[in-house]
Amino acid sequence: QDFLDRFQARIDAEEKIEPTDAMPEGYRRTLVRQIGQHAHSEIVGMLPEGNWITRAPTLRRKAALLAKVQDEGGHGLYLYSAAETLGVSREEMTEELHSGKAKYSSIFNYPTLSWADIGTIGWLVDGAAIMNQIPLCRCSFGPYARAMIRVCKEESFHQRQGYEIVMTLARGTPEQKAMAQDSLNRWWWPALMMFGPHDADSEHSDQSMKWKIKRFSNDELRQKFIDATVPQAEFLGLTVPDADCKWNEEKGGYDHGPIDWSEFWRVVKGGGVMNRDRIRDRKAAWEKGEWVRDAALAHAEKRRARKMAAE
Amino acid sequence: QDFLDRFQARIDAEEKIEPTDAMPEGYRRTLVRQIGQHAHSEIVGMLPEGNWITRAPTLRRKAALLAKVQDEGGHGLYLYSAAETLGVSREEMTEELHSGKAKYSSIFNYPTLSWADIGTIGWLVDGAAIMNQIPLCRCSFGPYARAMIRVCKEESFHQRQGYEIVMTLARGTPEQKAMAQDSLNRWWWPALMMFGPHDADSEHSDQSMKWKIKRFSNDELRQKFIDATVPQAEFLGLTVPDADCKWNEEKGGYDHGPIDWSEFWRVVKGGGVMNRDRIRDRKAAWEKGEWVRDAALAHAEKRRARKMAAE
Amino acid sequence: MALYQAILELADDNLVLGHRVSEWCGHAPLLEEDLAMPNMALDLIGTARTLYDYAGKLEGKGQSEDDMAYLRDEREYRNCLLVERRNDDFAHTMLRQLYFAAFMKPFWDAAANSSDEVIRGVAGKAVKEMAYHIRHAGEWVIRLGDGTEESAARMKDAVQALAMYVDELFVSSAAAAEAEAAGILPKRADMRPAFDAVINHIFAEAMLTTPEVAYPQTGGRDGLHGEDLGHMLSVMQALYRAHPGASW
Amino acid sequence: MALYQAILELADDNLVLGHRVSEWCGHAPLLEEDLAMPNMALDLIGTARTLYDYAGKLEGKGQSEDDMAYLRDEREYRNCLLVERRNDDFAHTMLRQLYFAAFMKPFWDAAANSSDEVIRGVAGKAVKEMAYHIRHAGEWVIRLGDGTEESAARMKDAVQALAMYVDELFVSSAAAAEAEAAGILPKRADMRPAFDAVINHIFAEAMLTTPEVAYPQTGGRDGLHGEDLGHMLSVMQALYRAHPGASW
Repeated sequence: QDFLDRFQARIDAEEKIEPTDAMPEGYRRTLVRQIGQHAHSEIVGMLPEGNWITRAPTLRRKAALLAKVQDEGGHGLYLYSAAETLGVSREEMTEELHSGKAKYSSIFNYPTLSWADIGTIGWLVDGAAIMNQIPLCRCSFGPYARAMIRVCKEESFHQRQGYEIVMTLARGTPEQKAMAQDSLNRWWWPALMMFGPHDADSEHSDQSMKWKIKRFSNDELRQKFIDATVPQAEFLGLTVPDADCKWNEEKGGYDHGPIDWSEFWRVVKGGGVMNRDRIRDRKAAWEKGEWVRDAALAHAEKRRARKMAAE
Repeated sequence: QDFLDRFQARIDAEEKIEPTDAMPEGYRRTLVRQIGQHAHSEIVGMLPEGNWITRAPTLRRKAALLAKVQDEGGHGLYLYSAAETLGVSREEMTEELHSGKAKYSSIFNYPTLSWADIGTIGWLVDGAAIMNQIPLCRCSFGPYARAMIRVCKEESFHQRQGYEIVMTLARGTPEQKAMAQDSLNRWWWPALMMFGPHDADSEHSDQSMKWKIKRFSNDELRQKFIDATVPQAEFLGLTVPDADCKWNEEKGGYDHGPIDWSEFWRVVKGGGVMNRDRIRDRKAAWEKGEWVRDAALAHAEKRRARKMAAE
Repeated sequence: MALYQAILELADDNLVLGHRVSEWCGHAPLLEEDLAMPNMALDLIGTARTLYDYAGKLEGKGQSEDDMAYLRDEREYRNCLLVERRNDDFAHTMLRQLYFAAFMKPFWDAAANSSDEVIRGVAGKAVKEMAYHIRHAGEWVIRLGDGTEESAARMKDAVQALAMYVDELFVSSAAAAEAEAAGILPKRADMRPAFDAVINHIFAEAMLTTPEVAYPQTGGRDGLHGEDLGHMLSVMQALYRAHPGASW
Repeated sequence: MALYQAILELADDNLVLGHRVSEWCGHAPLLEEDLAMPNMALDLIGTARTLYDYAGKLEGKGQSEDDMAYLRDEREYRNCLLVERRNDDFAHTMLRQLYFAAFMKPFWDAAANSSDEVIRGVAGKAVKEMAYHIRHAGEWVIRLGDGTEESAARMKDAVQALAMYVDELFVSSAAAAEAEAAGILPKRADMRPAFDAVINHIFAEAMLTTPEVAYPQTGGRDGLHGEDLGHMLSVMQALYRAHPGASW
């Protein structure tokens, strides 16, 4: 208990916990789970956007999308590294992803059905991710906090780029505008669900707050997101698909209609449109790549042996 | 020698040789090679046309192309059966195709680069095939002659259909007309090469003629083809890519310019654009299908065993 | 417009599945299947053509069967999700075919009594074709399910992968419900007993069991598809779209 | 128009290979390659964009880089055959990349002395990128060639499959020859020694030998391609062509 108190005191003093520091098992476990999940989300997140790389409608957009997908891979890489400082290997985490034991953000279980979705994902999904992640830049665990600083900078670039794609469509031909509205209709509610269940129903929150892994509640972050995003939609001449969405002068924010949590749980539990396909594609890439990874290991081993023989 | 004389007498009397009849080894070998090669050509020939099935520009054309490719598979099937009557199995022949030991018509080593090629293949390639095959309907070997009767009937339907595709393009937009002319430019000389080397340079011909496996020389058939096809091109307003191609009143046929036999041999020997890809695709289909064929055998075996156990 | 929509759904099912099957052409595991695949594709595409032609007439804007097939994007396609699933391996392809045909056979059987002449015409031809598809695909499902260890495993995978798309076959869109109420189309939900009888019979011989599906997948009738359909349509429509107004 | 044609050939090489590499995105054998692939694709597509833009200006008909990339069909594409070859496995992809970069690196090096300002500008950036591609792909060719039995066999297959497309890199079309005579582009044939030096060095470490090529494949500069390019272009161009005149 003494140890726990001292640990909590460090947290309360806003000291950063580093991998070599002693830490409660629960703290370690929570971070491994959260960082791993976050890393997996970046990796799986490459798929829905990657789905439009070969069909991007201009070379400029193709290049920007490639760069974005590459950034996501990069985020995955530093996040896996941050998790590795806590003693889990990338292989273990990858296996947990493929077996379904580890989760990733449910939003990536929705399909990208039009080019507009590439804009909308940047605007809404990266937008929501930033809301979640900015507080993580001050997370008590040092490697995670530092990774998030870099991630957030890139995400906010992606978010602006996504918004710009949607704006171009919203100001384009009637077909393009319809494409943008349709995309907003499909992604709005899933984006709101990205903040997780209402505070009253949220599991891990209290302890995470105390450990300063989490700093705002799900509902607080969701409200911030809505307040930032609804005016952006209005500016584009697009309509958020929520008849109850209106400005509430009293609370100084937008009200929103009820969220369909059965849909949320359905997708979390594997019932979304793309859950199986996402894991199938990741596993296929992994399995088809096995001979390449094996060869790299074998070659490194041969080099080492030759070098030793030469010495 | 007595046997050979009696055999030749039967041939000369236009008697059909049947699989159970005694026949000279050379006769058998020539037929196995020729029928096998013909069967392989039908099978490999499914690939260049199949290349446009998913992109056919109307549903009617898609259906017609599917039916055509299916007919080719069917021709392959009866030809393999005809060869099997001579004691070689379909598996053996397939292996010879995959190993490169058996040949198929070189024309299928040219790629289909536009929709017009689907028309041109029907018009020129099936047209040339018919010229080659009509005499085969009277071939001395019964099963081959009977297979060819059915094949020729279908091929001449394909030839008319192909011509109709080219006609539609030739009468279409300027882009479509250009597509048709480009296609004729690419396929004309390869089609002329389908009749094989000039008579003076042709290997197997004399004995095949004597055995009535072959009834016209390569040059005779080529001339027939040119005489039939040049007016068809003129009718479409297309130009055969041969400056020396003109009517020769004296011989009552068209003259043609020199054929580039180095190109012919290059493709025969494996140097055409698609040689490797064709064999790669056939082998891939075969290898990927192995588990299916194995399962079918295993299932048949189980059935047989169960039936016997029940009796 | 309800009938137009309902016909379009049926036509899209047939075209999309027909196209998928046609992708096998020249690449099938045995020559006999290189003949059977285009055969099944032809049946389905033939049915789609008659239905598109009819839909175009119902719409009354002069759209041809090809305009309908080649100028709508993936959000406008109304096929059920089952038919758009990629070919994957031969086991998936044959099971997809079996599921579809086991539904359509009783559907067209019932449609023989449609109040609509075009539908009756389509039904008369299609019912025989679907019986053949059940037979052909069903035999393969049995052979593979009760074949080698590998084929049985692949067949089980296919069932795991595709069973969740079955329920959508029995759901009528609002448009279809109107056409059903008018006696033009049979009620989709009514096909369940006939479908189950066929599947149960074949699965029993194939040593397969129908899995519990926790989350049946739907959405195709609202144009909410998976990601594969868009790629399929880009290839299919490329040439037609590259030459607007041309005749082929 | 010769310079326009010559620039287009270069641009097409870069775009087609960039597109092929981009097809790996999210499907690479290890995460590091999921970063390296888009990186290489971006280099190539970036070069293609500058070149298309320049070609459009030379043509003088107001065509944008996108019109050039998205509105030409396969017969109008002038890329060499090497770059359009399908990805196949990782060994093929890395060898294709190595061959291309081993040619382009000395090409851009020499192009630093071009009489054309745009070409000098492209060269300055591209030469560093190509050095990186040689390093990255070359290391993989060595690892795979001298890795496991399986990887060595796959690497040998890749050499067998791709070596025949190498010679075309050194052949100048009539248009390129004019640009070379004018001192705008380096002479393609001159790159052979530098190319051979890189390849021989890497192949020696990778335990690979350069096979005798009986029939080098050419034709790309005349728009005579294999069958894969058309499929690639249908997917790439689908959206752009479906919305003529739209801005994205």
